[in-house]
Amino acid sequence: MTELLHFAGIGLMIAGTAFLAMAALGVWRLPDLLSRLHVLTKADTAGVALIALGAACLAQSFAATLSLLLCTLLVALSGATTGHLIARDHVESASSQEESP
Amino acid sequence: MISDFAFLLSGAGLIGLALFRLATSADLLMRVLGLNVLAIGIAMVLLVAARGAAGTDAVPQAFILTGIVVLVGVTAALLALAERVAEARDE
Amino acid sequence: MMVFDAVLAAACLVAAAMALFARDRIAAVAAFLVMGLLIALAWLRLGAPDVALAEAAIGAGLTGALLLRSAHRIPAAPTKPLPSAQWLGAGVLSVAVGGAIVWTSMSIGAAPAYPPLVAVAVPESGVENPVTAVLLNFRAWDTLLEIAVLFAALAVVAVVKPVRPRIAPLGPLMLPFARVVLPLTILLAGHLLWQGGHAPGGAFQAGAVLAGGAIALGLSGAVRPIRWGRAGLAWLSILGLAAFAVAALAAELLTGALLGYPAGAAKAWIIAIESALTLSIAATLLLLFFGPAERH
Amino acid sequence: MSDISLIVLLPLLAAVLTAALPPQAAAVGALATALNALLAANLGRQILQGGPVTEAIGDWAAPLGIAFVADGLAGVMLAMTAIVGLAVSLQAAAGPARAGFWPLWMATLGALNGLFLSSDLFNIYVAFEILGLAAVGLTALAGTRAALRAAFDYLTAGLVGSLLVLLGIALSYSVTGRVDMEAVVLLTQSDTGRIALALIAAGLVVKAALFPLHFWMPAAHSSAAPAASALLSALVVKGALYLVLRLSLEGGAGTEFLRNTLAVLGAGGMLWGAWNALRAERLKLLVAHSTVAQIGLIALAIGVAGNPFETGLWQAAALLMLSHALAKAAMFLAVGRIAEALGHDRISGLNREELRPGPAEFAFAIAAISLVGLPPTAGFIGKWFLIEGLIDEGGIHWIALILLGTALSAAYLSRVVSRCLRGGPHVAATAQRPPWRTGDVAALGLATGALLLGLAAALPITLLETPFA
Repeated sequence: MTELLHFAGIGLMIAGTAFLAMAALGVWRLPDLLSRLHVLTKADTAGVALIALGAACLAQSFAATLSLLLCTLLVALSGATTGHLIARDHVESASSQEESP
Repeated sequence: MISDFAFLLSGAGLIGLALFRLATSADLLMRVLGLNVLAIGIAMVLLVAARGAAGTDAVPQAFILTGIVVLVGVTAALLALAERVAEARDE
Repeated sequence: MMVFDAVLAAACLVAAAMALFARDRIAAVAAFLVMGLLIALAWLRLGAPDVALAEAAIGAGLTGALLLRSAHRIPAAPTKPLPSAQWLGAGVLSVAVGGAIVWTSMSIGAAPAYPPLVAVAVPESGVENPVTAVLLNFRAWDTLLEIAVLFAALAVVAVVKPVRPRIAPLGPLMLPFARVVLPLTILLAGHLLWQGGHAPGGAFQAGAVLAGGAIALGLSGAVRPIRWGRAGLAWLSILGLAAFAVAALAAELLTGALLGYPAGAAKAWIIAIESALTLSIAATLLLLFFGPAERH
Repeated sequence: MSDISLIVLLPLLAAVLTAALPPQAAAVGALATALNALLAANLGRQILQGGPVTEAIGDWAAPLGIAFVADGLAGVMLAMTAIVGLAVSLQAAAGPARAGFWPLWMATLGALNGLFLSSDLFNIYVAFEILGLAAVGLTALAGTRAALRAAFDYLTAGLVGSLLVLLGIALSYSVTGRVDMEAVVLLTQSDTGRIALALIAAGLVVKAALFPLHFWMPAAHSSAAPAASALLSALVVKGALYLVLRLSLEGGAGTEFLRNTLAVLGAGGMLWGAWNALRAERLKLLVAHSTVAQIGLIALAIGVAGNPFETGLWQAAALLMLSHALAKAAMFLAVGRIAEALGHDRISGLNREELRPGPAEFAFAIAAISLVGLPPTAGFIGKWFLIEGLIDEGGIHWIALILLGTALSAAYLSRVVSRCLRGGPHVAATAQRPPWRTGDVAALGLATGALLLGLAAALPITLLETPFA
C-alpha cells in the first residue's frame, strides 16, 4: 500500500510538472494575451493541484494533506482572480481604444 | 559542498551585478532594485558561511531575517521619497 | 540535487540580471519578483526555512507590491551615455569585490562560535525553534532595534507623504474573493505565529502575511482598511515598539537583566511579545504601502 | 533599572510617545532629552569612579548575546550627544513645530546611544539603519524639492554604506565565526580578515561622508532645517566616525593599514572641504563643506594616532569629535537664526546697514574660533594634543598639513565672521539689533560650551584615560 502510494505520488508529480511545463511553453509560444492567459490559468492550476496531490501521497499525513489542500485552494483562487482581472482590463482597454479614435 | 559553492558564486555574482548597476545607473527605481539585490547577495554569502555538518547555524539566519525586515522598511522609505522627487519635478 | 542547486543558483543570477538590466520597468519588477521566489527556494535549500518564509512573504511579496505600486510613478531617468571609464571602473569594482568575497569565503576560517552555544541555550530559552530563540531571547535587542527601524521608516514615510495608491475594484469577484482570502489570511497568520515557537515561522512572517492579505483586499476595494482604520492602524503600528520596550524594562525590574525573562515564564513572555509584534508589523507594513497620513 | 538600560530605551519610548501624542510632542521630547542628559552625566560619573560599566542583555554572554560596554570613549560620546541634544531640543521646542520632527529626533537619539554602547557589530549595523532612516527623515522635513532629492541621495548612499558594513560583517562571520567586538582583533590576523575589515571601513567612510565619498553630504546638510542640520552635522556623522575609532582601538597594531588609508583620505577631505567652503556662495553650504573639512581632520587624527595600545594620541581624535560637535551644532543653529532674520543665507548679503549683529552672529563667531582651534577653545586642546604627539613621533609632514588646514578654515570662516561683526561706519546709525529668541540661547549656549570645554578639558581627558574595555 505504502509503495503503491509512493509510486502514485511520483507519477502525479511528474504529470503536474508536465502541465506546468506546457503552461510555460504556451506563454512563450502563443501569439496574444488572451490565448496565453487561457493556457496559463488552466494548466497552471491543474499542475499545482496534481503536484499537491502527489506530495500528499508521499507525505501520508493528515496535517500535511490539509495544508497542501489549502495551498491548492489559494493558488486556484488567486490564479482565477488575477486571470479574470487581466482579461477584463485587456477587454476594457481594447474597447476604449476602438471607441476613442 | 558543490551546492554550497554554486550558491557562493551566485551570491558573489548578485553583489557584483548590484554594485555594477548602482555605479552606472542614475535611474531611481533601478537604484532601489540594485540595493535590494545587493542585500540578497550579502544574505546568500552569509548563509553559505553558516552551513555546517550539523545544519545551518541559527544566529546568521536570525541576522538575515532581521536584514529582510530592515530592508523592506528602507525600501518603502526610498520609494516614497522617489515618488515625491518625481512629483516635485513635474510641478 | 547538486544539479538542481547549481541550476537554481544560476537562475537567481539570471533573474537578477534581467531585473537590473531590463528596459521596461514593469518587466524589471516582474523579474525581481521571480528572483525573490527563486531566492526563497535557495534559502530552503541552504537549510533556512524561517528565512525562506520571510523572503517569500516580505522580500518577494511586500517589496514586490511596493515596487509595483511605485514603478509607473517614478519616471525613467533620461539615459545619458556614460563615459566608458565609468563602465570600466564599475566593472573592475564589481569583479574585484565579487572575487574578494569568493576568495574570503573559500579560505578555511574559524568554526562558527554560535552552534554549540545555541545548542546549550535553546532548552533554557522557552522555545524550541532555535531561530525564534535567537530572535526573541538571546539577541532580542537586535529585534527590538529592528522594530525601531520599521518605526523610523514609517516616520520617514509620514514626513514625505506620498500619493495614495489607486484602488481598482474587482467587480463581481470582489465578494467571493474577500470571503475566502480574509479568513484564510487570519488563519495562516495565527498558524505561523504559533508555529514559530517550535517550527519555522514567527511574528515577522505572520505579520507580513496579515499585511499581504490586507493589502490585496484593500487594493481590490473589497474592504477599506485605510478609510476606516487609519488612526487605529497608526496606534497599532507603534504598539510593537512600545510593548517591546516596556517589556524589556519590566523584565529588568523582575530579574535584574534587560530583556531577561523570568525563569520558567520565558515562553509566555515571548508569545505575548510576538503577538503584539505581529499586529504591529502588519499595521506598519500596511501603512508603509498605503501611506500613513492623508495629504492636504 | 540600570542607567545603561534607561539611556538606550527612554529615547525609543519617547519616540513612540511623541508619535502618538503630537500636541505634547515638544514637552515629551524636551523632557526625554533632559533625562537623557542626567543619565549620561550619571553614567560618566560611574565610569570615572569605577572604570568601564558593562551589561549583558538578558544575561546571555557574548558572542551569543549582546553586551553593552560603557567605557571612557563611549561616555564622552554619550555626553556629546546629550549636550548637543539639549540645545537642539531647546531650539526645536521654542521654534515653530514641524510635525514629525520629534519622533525622528528621538529615534536618532536612541540609535546613537545604542550605537555608542553596543559591543556587537551586527547590533551596531541595525542601530545604523535606524540612524540612517531617521536622519533622512530629518532632511526631508524641510519639504522642498532640493531637500527631497538630497534625502533620496542621502538614503541611497547611507544604505550602500550600511550594506558594505553588513557585507564586512558577513565575511567577518565567515572568517572568525563570530560578529562581536572580539572578532575585530581576530580579523587583523589574516588577509581574508583584513578584507572584511576593509569592507566595514569602506562602508563607514561612506556613512561618515569622508572624502572622496562625501558627495551626498553637502546637499543634505545644507537643505535641511537648522535644528535638523545641526543634528546631522554634529551627531549623525559622528556615529560612523566613532565606529572607525573603535575599530582602530580594538584592532591595535593590526589596524595600521586602516589608519594609514584614513590619514590620507582625511588630509584630502580637509583640503577639498576647505577649498569648497572658500568658494561657497551660501552660508549653509559653507558650513556643510566645513563639515567635510572637519571630518577630514578627525579622520586624519585617527589615522596618524598610531597604535592605541602604545600611545594615547587617539584621545585627540575623540576630543576633536567632541569640540566639532558642539561648535558645528552651534554654527548651524546660529545660521538658522541669521537666515531667519535676513530672509536669505547668501554670504554676499551678510553685509547690511540696517541691522546690527545680534547674538546669533556672536555665537557663530565663537563657534568659528573653536573650529579654527584658537585657545582656549576645545578645538585648540584637541589640535594641540595631536600636534604635540606628532612632534614626539616626528610626523612633521602631518603637522604641516594640519596647520595648512587650520589656515584654510580660518580663511573661509573669516569670510563670514568679518561680514557678520561689522560695526562702525558700515552700519547706519538707526540700525537695530535683532530681538533675542530661544534659538539664540541654544546657539550661544553651545558656542560658550565649546569655548569653556577648552578650559575644562581635563574632564573628558580623564574620562578617555579610563582603560578601554
